[in-house]
Amino acid sequence: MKINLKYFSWIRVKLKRGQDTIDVVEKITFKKLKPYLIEKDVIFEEIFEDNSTKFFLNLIEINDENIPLNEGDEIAFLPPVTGG
Amino acid sequence: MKINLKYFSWIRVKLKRGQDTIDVVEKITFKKLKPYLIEKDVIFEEIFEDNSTKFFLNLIEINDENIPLNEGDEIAFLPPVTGG
Amino acid sequence: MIKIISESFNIESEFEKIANSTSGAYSFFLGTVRSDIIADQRRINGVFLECYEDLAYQQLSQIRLKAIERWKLNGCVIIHRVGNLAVGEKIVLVLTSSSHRDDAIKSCEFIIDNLKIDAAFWKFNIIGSEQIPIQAKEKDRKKFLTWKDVVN
Amino acid sequence: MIKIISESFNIESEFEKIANSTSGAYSFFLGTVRSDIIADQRRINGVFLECYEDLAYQQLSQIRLKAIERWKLNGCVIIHRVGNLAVGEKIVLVLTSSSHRDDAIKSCEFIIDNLKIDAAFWKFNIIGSEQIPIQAKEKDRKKFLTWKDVVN
Repeated sequence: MKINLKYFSWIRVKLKRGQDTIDVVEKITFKKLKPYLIEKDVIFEEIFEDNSTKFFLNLIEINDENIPLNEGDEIAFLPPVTGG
Repeated sequence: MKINLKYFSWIRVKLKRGQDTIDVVEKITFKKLKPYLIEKDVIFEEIFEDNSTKFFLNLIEINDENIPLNEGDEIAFLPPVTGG
Repeated sequence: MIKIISESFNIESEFEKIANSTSGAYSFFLGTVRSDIIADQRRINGVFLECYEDLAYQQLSQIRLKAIERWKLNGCVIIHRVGNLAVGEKIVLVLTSSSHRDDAIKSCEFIIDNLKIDAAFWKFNIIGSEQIPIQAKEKDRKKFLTWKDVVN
Repeated sequence: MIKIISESFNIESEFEKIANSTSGAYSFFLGTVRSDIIADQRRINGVFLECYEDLAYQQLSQIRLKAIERWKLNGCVIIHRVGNLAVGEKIVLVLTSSSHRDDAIKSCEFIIDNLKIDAAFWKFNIIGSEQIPIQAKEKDRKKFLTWKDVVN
């Protein structure tokens, strides 16, 4: 199934792109998605190590990493905001 | 000598005028001016009885009523302000 | 800049006059004539603003300088209108600018709070052709006292 | 009303849109791009504003509704710009209106404080053609905590 990843701020700059659409196994959890992404690109290791980053699934903050993902889901990688 | 009186808010409304120029004896004090004004117009009795009113002599608040007045002085009668 | 005027003003234009690229924060307070004021059981037609101009300029200058010093403002505008004002019209504008948000916001609030109790303006409700003096509010005096530890 | 836009806006026009004669008090906060920001020992050419729009609209709507309820506002506008902004340009406008001065002023301050830490915008200093992410400020987070007894 396909899910969409959106990157913001330094994560976007570091990855040199604002989004990815990736193909993953059905019902993969966010927890299991992490090593999958690190394996594809080691930059994700640094991203997941920064504990100021928040992750949103379809506009709702992920609090439980065991949440299973579904086709078409959007996961956003959000460093601390700096607008205003 | 001549001094100028300026009236504001309800005092102006009550007196039906915004100012007076009056002729008084040299070096009269503000304290002595009061009975002089009351004698001329009894409305001043009510005005001087309201202790929320402030009196300014040449833009400076009168704290000591024994201050002597001089030719051309301007005394303003100021009820509590309500601008803004 | 302090202005006591009878004509209206444009908020954007007042901003442009003090806009400066060392200021990142601008705070504005605008007071207007409300329609829902009842006096003598009747809706007002508008308000009349009376002013002792010589004194008001002096008082507003002092308030403005106090705010500029206390909060390191880059710009500070106070505009107060006088005369007859219809319902909905602008009465007063306070505009402050600073490098930092908190300085702009706090100084703007201080200035309008101080103006309310210390500047020689008097407001009257207009009912028919009559001017009815508005009573000073104890609330405004109490609010201003909360600044005594912040500004001296 | 919430707007996330790349073009600029006019403060007077935004006021006119919510001007209503039951409101006597309007408070505005405007944030602009400062020129005196130094990044990598060089003056910035401007800033770039990035936004996760779907989320930002949702967050700003929540902040706005919270303020409207808490302070009984008649009107509330939040405008945030996105994209490349030159030095001096407007970034953000918060405008609140109420019957009473304190409600307009406090709600406006609350909204900008909340927006600073809870809305999906990211600012970058532009040096040459490079975007350098600005660090979130601990000061903003601390300031927002002061609202916890006022708004829940």
